[in-house]
Parts: sequence; structure tokens; C-alpha cells
Amino acid sequence: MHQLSTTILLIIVLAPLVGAIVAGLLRKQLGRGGSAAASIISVGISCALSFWVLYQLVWGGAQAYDQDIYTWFQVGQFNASFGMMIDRLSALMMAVVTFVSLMVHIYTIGYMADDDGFQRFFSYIALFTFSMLILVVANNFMQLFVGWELVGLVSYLLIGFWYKKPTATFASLKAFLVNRVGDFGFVLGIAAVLYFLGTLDYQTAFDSAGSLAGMTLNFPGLPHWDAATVICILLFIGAMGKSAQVPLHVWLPDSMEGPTPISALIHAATMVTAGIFMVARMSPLYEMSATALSFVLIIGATGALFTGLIGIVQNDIKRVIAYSTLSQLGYMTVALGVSVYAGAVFHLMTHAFFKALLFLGSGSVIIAMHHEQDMRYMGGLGKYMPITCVTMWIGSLALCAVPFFSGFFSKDIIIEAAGESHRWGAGYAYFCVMAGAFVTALYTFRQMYLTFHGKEKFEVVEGHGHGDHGHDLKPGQLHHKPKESPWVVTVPLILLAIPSLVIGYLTIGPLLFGDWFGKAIHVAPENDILGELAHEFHGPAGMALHGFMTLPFALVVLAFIICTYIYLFNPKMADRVRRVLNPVYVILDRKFWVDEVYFGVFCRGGLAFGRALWKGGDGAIVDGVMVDGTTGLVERVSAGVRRMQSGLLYHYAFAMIVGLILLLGGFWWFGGVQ
Amino acid sequence: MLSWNDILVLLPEIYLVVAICILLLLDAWLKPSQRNITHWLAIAITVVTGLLCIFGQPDGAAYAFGGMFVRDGTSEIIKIFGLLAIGLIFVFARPYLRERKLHIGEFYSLMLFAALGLMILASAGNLIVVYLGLEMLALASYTLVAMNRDSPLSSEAAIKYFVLSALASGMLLYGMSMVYGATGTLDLSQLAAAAQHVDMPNVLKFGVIFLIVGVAFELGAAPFHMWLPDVYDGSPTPITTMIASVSKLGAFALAYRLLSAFGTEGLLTDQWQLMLAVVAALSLVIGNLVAIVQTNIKRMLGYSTIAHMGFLLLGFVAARDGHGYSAAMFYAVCYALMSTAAFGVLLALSRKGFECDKISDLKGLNKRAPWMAFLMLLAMFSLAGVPPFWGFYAKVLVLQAAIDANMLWLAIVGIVMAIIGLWYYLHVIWVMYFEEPEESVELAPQKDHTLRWVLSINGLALLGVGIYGWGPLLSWCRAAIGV
Amino acid sequence: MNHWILSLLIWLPIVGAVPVLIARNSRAMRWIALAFSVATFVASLFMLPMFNADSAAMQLVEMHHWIPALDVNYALGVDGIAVALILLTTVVGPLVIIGAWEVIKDKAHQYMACMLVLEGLLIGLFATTDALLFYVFFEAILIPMFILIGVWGGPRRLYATMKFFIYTFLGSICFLIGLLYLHSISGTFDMATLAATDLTMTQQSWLFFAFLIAFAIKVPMVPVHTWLPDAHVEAPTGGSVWLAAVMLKVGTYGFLRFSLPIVPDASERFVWLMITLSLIPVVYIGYVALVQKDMKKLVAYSSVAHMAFVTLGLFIAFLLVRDAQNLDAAKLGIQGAMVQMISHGFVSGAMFSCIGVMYDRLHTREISAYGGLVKVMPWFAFFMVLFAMANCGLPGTSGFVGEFMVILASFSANPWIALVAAFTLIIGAAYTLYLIKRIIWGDVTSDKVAAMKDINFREAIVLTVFGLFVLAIGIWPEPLIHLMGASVSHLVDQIATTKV
Amino acid sequence: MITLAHFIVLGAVLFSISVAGIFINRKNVIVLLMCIELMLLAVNVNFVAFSRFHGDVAGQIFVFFVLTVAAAEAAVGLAILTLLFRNRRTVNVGDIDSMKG
Amino acid sequence: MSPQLLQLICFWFFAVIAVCGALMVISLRNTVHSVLSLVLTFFSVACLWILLQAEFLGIALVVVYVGAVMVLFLFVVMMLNIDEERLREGFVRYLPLGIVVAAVMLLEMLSLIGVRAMHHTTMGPDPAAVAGMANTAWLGTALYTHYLLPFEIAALILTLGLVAAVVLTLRFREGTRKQNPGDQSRVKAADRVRVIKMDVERPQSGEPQEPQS
Repeated sequence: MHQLSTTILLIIVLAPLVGAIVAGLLRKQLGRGGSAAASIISVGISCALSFWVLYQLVWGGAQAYDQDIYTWFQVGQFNASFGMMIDRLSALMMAVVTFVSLMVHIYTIGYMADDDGFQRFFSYIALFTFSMLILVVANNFMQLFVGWELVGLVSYLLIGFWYKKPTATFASLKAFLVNRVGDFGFVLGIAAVLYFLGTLDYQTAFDSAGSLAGMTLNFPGLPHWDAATVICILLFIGAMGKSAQVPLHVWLPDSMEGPTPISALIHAATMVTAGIFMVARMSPLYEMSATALSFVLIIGATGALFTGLIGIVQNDIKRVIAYSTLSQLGYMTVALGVSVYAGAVFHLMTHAFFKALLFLGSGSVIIAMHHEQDMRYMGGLGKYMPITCVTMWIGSLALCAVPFFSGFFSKDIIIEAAGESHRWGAGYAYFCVMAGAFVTALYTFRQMYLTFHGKEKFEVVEGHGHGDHGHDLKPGQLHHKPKESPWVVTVPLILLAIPSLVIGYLTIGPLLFGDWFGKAIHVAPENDILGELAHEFHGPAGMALHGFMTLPFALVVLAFIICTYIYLFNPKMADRVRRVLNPVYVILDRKFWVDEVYFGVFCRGGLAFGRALWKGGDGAIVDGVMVDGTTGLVERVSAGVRRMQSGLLYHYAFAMIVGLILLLGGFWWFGGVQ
Repeated sequence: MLSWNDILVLLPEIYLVVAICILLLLDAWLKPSQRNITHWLAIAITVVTGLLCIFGQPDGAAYAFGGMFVRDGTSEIIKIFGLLAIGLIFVFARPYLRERKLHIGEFYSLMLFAALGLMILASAGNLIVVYLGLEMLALASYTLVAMNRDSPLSSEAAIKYFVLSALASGMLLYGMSMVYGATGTLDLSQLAAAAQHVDMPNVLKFGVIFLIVGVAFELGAAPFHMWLPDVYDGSPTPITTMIASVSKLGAFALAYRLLSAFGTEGLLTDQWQLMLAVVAALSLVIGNLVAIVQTNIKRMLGYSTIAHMGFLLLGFVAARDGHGYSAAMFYAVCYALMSTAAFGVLLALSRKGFECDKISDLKGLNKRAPWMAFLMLLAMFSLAGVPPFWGFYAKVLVLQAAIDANMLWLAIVGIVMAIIGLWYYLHVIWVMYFEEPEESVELAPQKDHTLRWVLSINGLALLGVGIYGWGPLLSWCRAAIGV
Repeated sequence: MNHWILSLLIWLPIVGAVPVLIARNSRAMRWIALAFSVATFVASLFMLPMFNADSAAMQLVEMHHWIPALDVNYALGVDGIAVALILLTTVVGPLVIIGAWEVIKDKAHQYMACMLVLEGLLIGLFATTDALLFYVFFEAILIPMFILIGVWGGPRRLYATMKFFIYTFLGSICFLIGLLYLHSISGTFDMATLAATDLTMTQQSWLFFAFLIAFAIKVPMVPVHTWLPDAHVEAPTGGSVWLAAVMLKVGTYGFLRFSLPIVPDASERFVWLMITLSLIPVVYIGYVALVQKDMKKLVAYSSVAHMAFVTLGLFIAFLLVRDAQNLDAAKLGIQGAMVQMISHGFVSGAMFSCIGVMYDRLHTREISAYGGLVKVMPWFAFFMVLFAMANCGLPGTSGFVGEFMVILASFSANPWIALVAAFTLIIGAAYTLYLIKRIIWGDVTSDKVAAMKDINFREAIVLTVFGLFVLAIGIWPEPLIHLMGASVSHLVDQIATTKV
Repeated sequence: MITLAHFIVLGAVLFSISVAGIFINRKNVIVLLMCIELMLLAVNVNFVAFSRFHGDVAGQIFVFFVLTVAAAEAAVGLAILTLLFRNRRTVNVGDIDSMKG
Repeated sequence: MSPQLLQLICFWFFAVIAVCGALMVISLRNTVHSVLSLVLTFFSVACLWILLQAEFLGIALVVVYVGAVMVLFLFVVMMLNIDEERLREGFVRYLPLGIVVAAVMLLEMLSLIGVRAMHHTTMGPDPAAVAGMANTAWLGTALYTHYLLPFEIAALILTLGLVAAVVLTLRFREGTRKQNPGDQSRVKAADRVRVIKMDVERPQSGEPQEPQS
């Protein structure tokens, strides 16, 4: 057992920061290539090192690392530090994050090739990698929160990357604020941890987690809630924001306003899974409160099904994937809810690969369509861009959990776990995830058919060549035939397709059923569903074969048939179905009116409220009554008093005499006389 | 009868009398072109008298003419600062008077007479002497107010001043007669003793009410304040300055001599305290409120004087022990010099054919004459009682005295009014600094260098004393009162 | 033994005002002013090695009798908190002077002189240990500020100056009455002695309200805050920076020098009043700020909201110490308040400097007049976004530290408090980023905006220095916290000991 | 036989009459001045009475000085009056209110 | 009849006259008349003083006041011709107020002084007689010994009054022609007649010739 070297870990974390700073501040000096190189190299370094660290931990027999780097503040016995806790969980996350990030970097070269913000973009994503690593390696809540907020910042910057688009700036603002709503709970959660456990350090907190049992809030004006429940739910509210759980999911679809690589990196693979990671990290705490886990379970299940439903009616290729992401996050959350943390992390990993793949693929399509994202103007692209098509199919099948694809293993485990679990709300969850499987397949195949197959719905207008993208063109018109994207785009696709195919098959055994995570993830024995599942697990192959005979697969096949019929052979059918199911369609198309409600209540309402307070509170009451009222009073009184000074001598004399008389009278009155 | 001791004790006054006579005679022989001789001579006389006051001062109190005349610390301070004020006025007034053909020798002799009256009043040991000193001061003041003979305003001011003041001294005398009737003595030093066992206590208290009326009138405290704004407004600015500084010192002297004569326990019992408190509160309110709406700066300062006298009275209200008196004295001295500074700036800015007495005349002074504007700013902040200026500490002391005397309500009235008062002082600064000058009025300060220097010293003193000097002054006042 | 450095710090800038006023040509004048303020800054750095952060005692003490009659002394001395605030002042000093370099053309001499005098007075305020001297500085600060706003202010400056001056004068004169009352009880003005004198509950309550009025107006707390937006809107940039960066701290400093140690029991008695008054702005002012059309007003309101965290941190200490006996949490809260003070000094100062940069180019503060600045002035946009993020408390910036600590502490006091306080995460982000969205992002709105030049070297210096401090405190607050630690513990002990 | 009260009451009556005079004659300065003379007279009556009552000379001395000063005052006052008349062509104080407020 | 009774009668007699005179002062229409009634009041009060053996003051009052001050008043009244009508207008209107005020005043004064208490305090013996000298001598000794200082001050006040009166009233008007006998007698013939040779010319028509002065 040997110790990991702090230096290397620091390099892993800080390299992307350096890259970001270099690429950002020296963007003029370095030029496009320079800054791209800078950030790619930096991320490459940390990627390589992360894998090395992972290797060391898994096979090199290094022991888990937990040290403070420096003290952030020290007040009394409270202290907050920056430090690192590197065990297999965080190492795995590091590897995934840096790998996907690297892929996205490379891909970006092609995707952003002709954008003014090229360097800025690179510095942003490098910065993102740094922030994400801060979050992942954190060994205490404070640092976790720091990373948590920093990724939020970068996501804000990147969603609003094309700052000229009003929709983009709006989406970025929305994303940040919704995340802040989550953080609101998160901070309170941290505060609760500090209050109940007296520390912010993970290890100490986890070790003393047992003491939470039986602790309750007792404050004037508060019910005696169970401590663990309070902590866990508050923390999970943070996760809901970051991981876009219902009802805080509204920011994620809008975040697609950002460039596609971002959607892949931040809003599919890494950042949005931070919440999942966090809960897995906090497993010792969550294990203390069944209530909190049920809460998690319900939320996750709801998201898994209903967001998926919305995905069915989307026409924007990226939005479909966005909703599928929401749905998949729901799956992970369900896994957490039934305390199959490992399963959640496993699905997180596989999903990271195939969802990144899908996003990048759609990005490549978008390039080919000259930034046309509406699937109704696509179709039949398969023959123009084979690599994209094939890789996308791999991703889609993984997403639909077709056996042997990586997605299958992770998702199937979750479904089974939901079935096995006896936690309150598990039944609902089981139904949701099961139906979710069907829905997933439905929107996935729909998307694939609309995009790559069927007849071409775009027309090619021969005209002056490149340079101006789709200006003076009606939607669905192109200057020339779509063609396969350059290698910088396709290579990442391929590189991501491979894990999407095999990673599940390779890793499920050790990751889930071997005690791979060790102390990193703590599951109370009575919740150990994986243990039960482990009994009927006989190797990945067996599981996959058995998978062909399960209900989920049947649902997938059903969905496949439906889609094939509707979108491939009988396109009219689609409209007819829509007309028949119009009410349902409207509901889904309006996304259950969540956005409208939020906007109406919080934005408009907030502004109106503010205006009322401003004009009414400050303007009318404080200034109007208190300030101006007083001065006005003084003015009036003084004008009155002034009139007594008539300028007439005898009035003055009267005043004196009256004064004298009053003094005499007063004295008389107050009994000066004995 | 008349011993050397008497002469020595009275030396400053005697010197002043002789000097005045010489000045009168000499001036009669001088051509108008040689008026400056009178000017410098008068200043010299003032200075010498002041020096005599300082150096002849015995430690403790010295009596002359069988207690008719007392020369103690209080009288010394009042005399010195009174003479100082007179000297300042001499310096500030010359260009103003010259440009208005008022630069006559009698101005100086009358001012010196006023000074003499003040000195007699300050060290009066007997009600008769109090009365005579007061009248001398008053007569000189009437005359000076009316000095600008062709101005209807100043004669109007004079008649108002004269009639009301005569009325007031009538009441004062009536009070004195009652006190005399009750105690059978006019000697201030014996009053306290006699007051303890009088067979007609009501008569005594009754008399003291009239005394208070007289005092209030001289101070210009409401409701006996009516004369004050008109006199400030109507009389030539140098005379206004004199009324604001010398007469107020005189009023303080009068109040101190009369009220302290009865000791602190015997007569200033609750009713008296209450009466003074009411008068003080009333003048605070009226002075500040009416000052806000003034457009004429002399008038505004007149009302502000009323307010300040209200503050000064707080000291007397709290005069259970000497701290109240010393605070009041500190306030009187401070006020005298603040007003010389403020009016000095007005004097320096007035020119032939342009009377700088509207607040609007000061518009954009900072552009035209930054230094004058700065001096005015010092005066205004000091009058407003903003630290670190002198006026602030004066307010602190009287407020503290009031609080020590458990008159918190009065202190609160005081501060509320101080806040209201802030408004018009700030308005002056505002006009000088934040507004653009009007093209019509040309604001150039007098070229007279003596004036500029002395005025600057006077203005900076308000800051300097505030930063350091007030400590010694305070201990001086306390020593004088004897606490 | 008398130390000299504090007097040096106080008088160096004030004396510097004289040559600035009489300097013939304005170029030399600017350099003189800068020289003096920089010298002050350097001197304040020299103060650090002399200061022992592990002791809560007043250090670098200097003592001269001023008015023996009233036992008023020219008594100077600093503890960690004062040192931190003095450093804040001396850092801001040169920056405002650089910021006004050639922007102020009219009566530049007087402007610079005002700046220097103001700096000196503020240092004096933080350095004094005598109550009356404190009061003198407390009041005297008003004068240069009054002139700053009045002379170089905007169109409605009469209203603003008068409101500002009379509001604050009202407060301070109540303070004065309180002091005199204290003096008539204890016979001294020495703050340490005052903190040690026993007072009955009634006396304490009277004093508490006297102090409350005084400092609540200065902070400012709702509902006596309305002078601040007006003053800010009319003030020139330098004035706003001083006002926001340092002068608001005077109020909270007063609270922790007078209300907490001298009348602890009354403070405990009215602690819920104070907490309510501190929590109201978090929500109320947040919403009000959301709808401002004038960016200076917006930032001014956000200052009110941020300062509320300071008072909150100070007063939850009473709940924590007296009820919960949770001393560490109390320290955490007070520390948070202190850090928040310093941080807000830099952040708001920086925000107002940014607004000044924009104002100098377009001569309007209307938010609607701007838009898409990131296109035309990317560097400026960089700084603006940085400070905006600090303003909404993003980790890694100084804005985060204080709020975070206060929220943590307040949860231990009562979760409801934490709940409302944490609301600032949402609303603060809302109004700040809404502002950013409107002026920085978006497409360039008008030709005037398109013609705007990016920040020049001078402005870059100012913003960079601010930015460095904001980041430094955000990334490694420990030195600052350690500097104030001993004093804070001492304060907590004072809070813990009852006087009746 | 004559008691102190007689004279004091007489003084009081005279004083009150002068006050009434001031109230009634609102125009004529000269009458106002005369009322003040009346007031002084009342004072003097008091002084003489008390002096006699106490068998003390001071009171009568005071009266002596009051008379003197009153004479001087009358001189100055009337001088001012003539001045006023010269400037305003009237002694009607009802018309003299150019300074007010 | 006993001397006391006689004194009492005299007192009442003069007191009533004095009060009536005072009332006339404030009520008569004609200023001159009021001055004269004031003289009456003074006169009777002087008699009252003499009744109190304060002979010197009684005489002084008559001499100084009646003789000087009142004459001065009359002089001024004559000098400034005043239209009585306007000065007296509003008299009736304010009469009630005046009476009320005076009544209140009197009431308060008497009640505060507590005349009842004094009513039995008779006058002591004449102090001058006790001191064994005439009232005037008695007064004079006090005045020139113990009250020397006030006496001197009073002298100064009179001087001041003189100066003041001069300052206020004396004026050298420009343009007034004054005789100067010295010059008149010093004049020479040559100064009186100057012979000027003029060559003959006729004045220009149109503008009238200036008369030679």
C-alpha cells in the first residue's frame, strides 16, 4: 500500500486552470491554435494522470488519499480547508470527467472552427474541467460547494456563450438562478451538517454519521424533525438543482442554447451528474434516513418518466437528447433512492459516454446542416455521413438499453433494483422506470429515423458557396449537400462509441458486484439490494442474454416497431396520431406548463413585487411620509411662526408683556406662593 | 474713601474712560482724511485695555468701592473677549464704513463706551452698578444702531430696539425694586445671604421673575426676542456684529451676575429652573424654525442667535453647580467669536453700493473668492455645531450640563432643533459651494490686508480651538466660575 | 509609551491636503495627492509587523491628554478589526485618486483634497479608542462627503446632500446624547472603561436605542436607508466608492465598538429586533434592487442588503452565546460579519468604479442605455462580471466567505434565520446577473455604445487591484481571519459577560 | 395710617396702567415712551417706599440714578425719534413695519 | 385730627390724582395733553415722596423730570407735527383688551406680592432723622462716599447721552449758506468788483443766454 503523491494530484486539478488562464488571458498573443493547444494539452495531462491515478488505486494498490492542502478558515474549532479525497469513486469520476472533457476539446476544434469566440471557448471549458475536478476531489463540504458553484458559473458563461442571442443570455440567467435555488438548500444542508456534526470534513462527518440517529432539530418555532432527514433533504435540494431533477429541471433544456460541445460535456456527461456523485459521496449520511431516500426516489422516478415523455414531441434534435438526459438522470436518482449508489455511479459513467456521443453526433449533424437543428428538415442523412450515423446508432442503442450495449447493464440493474426494493415509493418508481424504458426507446428511434433515414426533407439550392451560413435561406434549405464532418469531429465520436459499446460489459462485474468502491460508498446492510441482485448475477454475458427475455427489452422492441412503421414507412401516420392524441400532445408540447408557471410566478411576480416594494415601501412610506413629511411639517410650522414677527413695534411689546404675564401666571399656577 | 487699591482694581476701566475722552477730543480736531489715526488709536486703546485686564488680574476676586465693583475671573474672561470682539469689529468695519460715509470718530468712541458698559456690567457688585452698566451698553448700542442716519431701516430698528429695551429695563428695575424690598439690600454679595431668611419670600421670587424677563430680553430669548431679528437686519453690519458679540457677552454677564447672586439652592428651585427651561425651549424652537425660511442672511443669523441663546440658557437651567455656568460662559464666548467671523465675511464681501446681506448674494462664492467661502464654511459649520469645530464643543457642554441636571427632555428638544437648524447653515454652504455665481453681482472681497488676515485668524480659530484650544478655555472658564 | 504610526496614518493624508490645495498646476497636484495616499498605504503596511495578531489588546497605543476637564483624550490604538479596516481604507485611498485622475476637471484641487482629508478622518475613526474623539471623527467625515456630493454631484444633489447630511446628523447627534449620558454615569470617555462599567437595564436600553439610531442610519438599515441610494446616485464616482467601501463600515464598526460591548444586555433584550431589521433587507431590498433602472441605485441597494449580513452576524452572536452557549458558532458569525465588511468594501468599491468607468464614457447611469458591452469593451466586461459574481457571493471571490460563514452560524442560532439569510443566494444573484445580462451581454444597443473604448491603463490599474483583493480574500481568507481572530474572541467574551 | 402696602399697590397700579397704555396706544411712539416713563415712576415709588420701610438709603440712591439715566435715555430716545421722523415723516409705528417675518 | 389720619388723607388725595393722571396719559387724544397729564402724575407722586420724607427725590423729580424731560417731550411733540387722528384710531377697539390685560397683571402682581401681608407693616421712623441729618444731607453723604462709583458712572452715562444725541441729530448739510464774519470784514474792494472787457457781439438766436452769476 503506498501513498499517492500530492503533487500529481495537484497537477491533475490545476493543469486545466493553468490552461484556462493561458488560453484566456493570452488569447491575442497565442492566437486560435495556441490557446486551443494550451488547453488541450493541459486537459490531456490531467486526463492521463487521472487514469494513472485510477490505475494506481485499482491495480497499483495505492491507498485512498485524504489530506488537507491548506486551511481556508479556522474559527474556534470550526475549520474549512481545501483538500483532496481520492478514493475509487472520485478517481473514477476524475477519469470520466477528464476523458470526456478531452474528447470535447478535440471535437471543439472542428465544431467551433469559424467562431470569433474560439479562444474564449477553450479557456471556458478548461476552466470547467478545473471546477469539476475541484468538486470531485473535494474532501469537505465547503470545497464541494465551491466546486459546485464554480461549475455553475462556467455553465452560466457557456450557455450564454453566444451572448448576442437573447435566448442564450436568458437561458444562462435562468440556469444560474435555478441552480441557485438548489444551492439555497445545499448551503442550508451544509449549515445543518456543521450544526449537527460540528465539522465540514467528509471523513469526520461520515465517521460520526451514526451519532445522527435520534438527533432532532429543537428550536423555538420549529417541529422536531429528524436531523439526518433534514440534512439529507436539504443537500438533495442542491442536487436537484444541479442534476436538473423535477421540479428544478427547467433550466436544462434551455441550456441547449449553448454550443453543442458544452451540451455534451456539461449538460450531459459531467456537471449534471454532480448531484448524483454528491449523493453517492454522502451515502453514509443518506443511509441514516429512509425518509430522505424515499424523497429522492420519488423525485427521481417522476423525472425519469415525465421528462422522457416530453422528449417524444420535441423537434429540435438537441432538445430530444436534453430531455433524454433529464430522464436518464431520473434513473440515476432512482438508483440512489433505492440505495444502489454503485448502480447510480455506474449508470452515470456509461451515460456519460453514450450521451456525450449522442450530443457530439448531433453536433456533427448540425454542422452538416449548417446549424439547422430542426429534425423536420433532416432525414436521410445516413448516406451522407456514415460515421456519424453509425456512432449515433451505437449511442442510441446504448441509451435504449439494448443488451450488450453499455447502457443496458447500468439501466437494467436500476430497473431490477427498483423492483426489488421495499422502500416506500419503490412501486411507483418501478412503474416509472419501466414505462420510461419504453418512452426512451420511442423518442430515440423517432429521432434516429427523422434524422438519418426516410426521405430527405431538406432541399439543396445551388448558390454562392461557403461563408454565409443559411442566411437568406428558408429553413431546410442548404447551399450544398451535407457531408461528413472532419476528423477532429469524427475521431471523438469513434473514441466515445467504443466505451459506449463495451464499457458496461467490461466493468459491471467488478464495479457493482465486486466490493469495488470499498469504503467510498456505504450501504446499510438492510438496504443492500445489490447484494440480493448479486445472487442471480452470473457474469455480464448471462445477464445480457437474460436481458432479451425481460419486459424492458420487449418494450424497446415494441417501440422500435412502432417507430419504424410510423417514421420509416408511413410518415402520414405521425400527423394522424398527433391529431388523435391532441390533448396529450398539447400537454407534452407545453412541457406540463412548468416554464409558464415559473415565469409567471417568479419572474413577473418577483418584478411586480419588487416594484411594489420600491414605490410603495421606499417611495411612499419611508421617503414620502417619514422624510418629506417631516420636512414639510417643519416648513409649514415655521411659516406659521414666522407670521408672528409682524414687524410692528407694539406687537413686539405685546409679546413681551404677554410673556411676562404668562411667567407670572405660570409661577402662580405652580404654587410659588407660600 | 478712595484707596489705591480701588484705582488698581479699576485700572482698565479708568484707563478706558480717559482714553475715550482723549479720543473724543482728538477726533474733533482731525480731518475726515485722517480718520485712520482714530482707527488705529481706537484699536490701540482696545488692546491696551485688554492687556491691563489680563495683567492686572488678581488671583481670586478683588473688590473695590466697598463691593460695588468686583474683579474676578468671570469678569476677566468677559472683558477680554468683549474687547477682543470690539477690536475685531474695528478691523472688519473700516472699509465698510468708509465706503458708506459712516467712518466717523464717534463710531469708535461709542463702541468704546459700549465696551466700557460691558466691563462695568461684567464686574458689577451691586444692582445699581448692574443697571448703570447695562444702560451704558444699551445707550451706546441704540446710538450705533441708528448711526446710519439716512437709512430708514436703521432708524426703524433703532426705535424698536429703544422702546422695547426701555420697556425691558423698566421690568428689570421693577424686579430689582422687589428684590430690594424683600432683602433690603442691593449688594449682590449679600443677596444670597439675605435671600435665605426673608420675611417676604413671595416678593423676592416675584421680583426674580421680572429679573428673568429682563435677562431674557437682553439675551433675546423667546418670547422676548422680537426686537432681535429686526435690529440685526436694520442696523449697519458692523453694528449687527457688535450686537451679536458684545451685547450677548453683556447679556451673559447680566444673567450670571443676577442669577448667580441668589446662590444655586435657595431660589433657583424647580419653578425657576422650569421657567428658564421653558424660555430656553421656546427660543430653540422659534429661533430655528423661523431661521429656515429667511432669505436675508443677517436676519437668518438673528434667528439663529435666538436659537443659540436657547442653548446658552440650557447652561443656566442646569446651574445647580457651577458646571452649568461655565458651560454657558464657554458658549457665550464661543458664540461671540463665531458671529464676528460670520459677519466679518459679510463685511469683507460688501462693497460700495452692494450690501452683501441676501443669502443669494453668496451664490458661487467658492468660484469667486474661495478663501472667503472657506471662512464662511468654517463659521457655518461651527454655528451648526459640527465637530471638530468650536461650536460643537459649546453645544456638547451645555447639553451635558442639561443631562447632568436630569433635564433630558430639554436636551432632546435641543438636539432636535439642532438638526432643524442644520438645514439653514448647510443652505448657506450649499449656496456658496454648489451653485453658480450670478453674473450681476460681483463678489470680490475687500482688498484691506489687515482685514483679510485678522478675519482668517478669526475663522481658523473656530477650527483651531475646536481641535485643541477648547480644553484650556474650558478649564479657564471653570476656574473662573470656581469649580 | 506612545506609538507614532497611527498618528502618522491619520495626519499624513490630512496634511497632504494642504500642498494639494495650493499646488499651482493640476498635474503636479495629482501626483502630490497620489504620493501622499500611497505613502499612507505604505505606512499602513509598516503597521502590520508591529502588530501582534494573537493578542486582543489594543496595540500601537498612543495617548495624549486632550481635555483633562472632561477626561477626553487623544487616545489611539488598534485591534485586529481596526487594523483590517484601516488597511481597507488605505488601499481604497490611492485607488479613488487614480480613479479620478483626469476625470475630475472642475476644481480638481479641492476634490483631491477632500479625498485625502476623508481618508485621514476615516483612519482616525478606526484608530481611536476615545469615545468623544470617535464621535468627532464620526461627524467630521460628513463634511468632506457633503462637499464631494454637493460640488461634483449630479443634478439632484441638493436633495441628496441635504438628505444625506441631515439623516446622518440626526443619527450621530442621538449618539452624542448617548455618549454624554454615559459620561454623566461613568465620568469617562475611554471606550475600554465604558465597556467595563456596569449599567442597569433601563440605562442600557436607552443607550442601546441612541446607538441604534446612530449606527442604523450609517449602515444603513431598513427603514432608514433611503439616503444611501440618493447619495450614491448623485455622488461622483470617488464619493460613491468611499461611501460604499468604507463609510458604511463606520456604522457596523460603531455597533461592534459600542452596542455590543457597552450595552450587551440591552442588545440581547432587543436581539430579535436587530435580527429582524437585518433580515428584512435581505428580501425587501433584494426585490427593490431587482427593479432599479439606475445602476448606481441598484448597487447601492445591494450594499444595503450586504451590510445587513454584517449586522446579522453581529447580533446572532447573542442568541448563540447567551442561549445556545455555542461560542464557536458565535465567533463564526462575527468573523463572517467582519469578513463581509472588508469584502463588501472591495466589492462595492469595485462595482462603483466600474459604473464610474461606464459613466465617464456615456454620461448616463441608465441601465437601458447600455448593452452588449462585452463586444466593445471585453476587458471591462471581464472585470464587471468578476465583481458581479463577487457581489452575488460566488465561491472563490471574497463575497462568498462572509455570507457563507454568517449563514452557517445563523443556522446554529435558528434555522429560520438561516433560511431567510440564505435567500440572498437567489435574490442576490437575480438582481446582479439581471444587471449583467442587460449591460454586458446582448447585442450592442446603440452607436454610442459601439463607440465606447475599452478601459485605459489607469482604469485597468484600479480594477485590477480591486480584483486581486477580491480574489485573494476569496481564495485564502485565513490570513484576514487570523488577523481579526483574537479581537473577535475578545468581543465574544464581552458579549458573554452580563453587566446588570 | 400709611402702610407699605399703600405704596406697593400704587406702584403696581401705575405699572399696570402703563402696560394698559402700551396695549391701547398702538400707534403713537411718544405715548409709548410716556408709558415707559410711567413704568419707571412705578419702580421709583416702590424704591422710595421700600427704602423708607427698610430705613435704608440704597433705595433712594437707586431712584436718583434711575432719574438720571432716564433723562439720558429720554434724550437719546427722542433723538432717535426725530431721526425716524426725518426718515419716515411719521411717528406712527403702525406704518413702520418694513422689516418683518 | 391725628397726623396719621392727615397723612392718610394726603396719600389718598395724591395717589388718586396720580392714578387719574396716569389714566389720562394713556387715554387722552391729544399728545400734548397726555404729556401735561404725565407732568401732573409726576407732580403728585413727588408730593407722595415728600410725604415719605424723601424731600430731595421729590424735588429732583419735579426739577429733573417736569423741568427737563417733560419739556423735552413737549418740544419733540411740537417739533414733529403729528396728525392726532390716525394715531388714536383703533383706540376704542383695543380698550377692552388693554383693560383685561392690565387687570390680569394687577391681579397677579398683588396676589403674588401678597399685599395682605404688608398691610400691617407700617413705615419705620425716618432714617435720615435717625441719622440726625436732613434727608438731602443724608442722601448726599451716601452718594459721595459709598456710591461714588455709580455716581461717576452716571456722569459717564450722561456724557454718552450727550455724544449720542449729537451723533444722531447734528449734521452739516451741504449746500447750506452760512455767514462767516471774518471773511466779510476781511474782504477787499478788488474782491467785490471785477471789471471785464468784453468785445461787442450779439447772442446767437435760438438758445437763450446763460445769465452771468
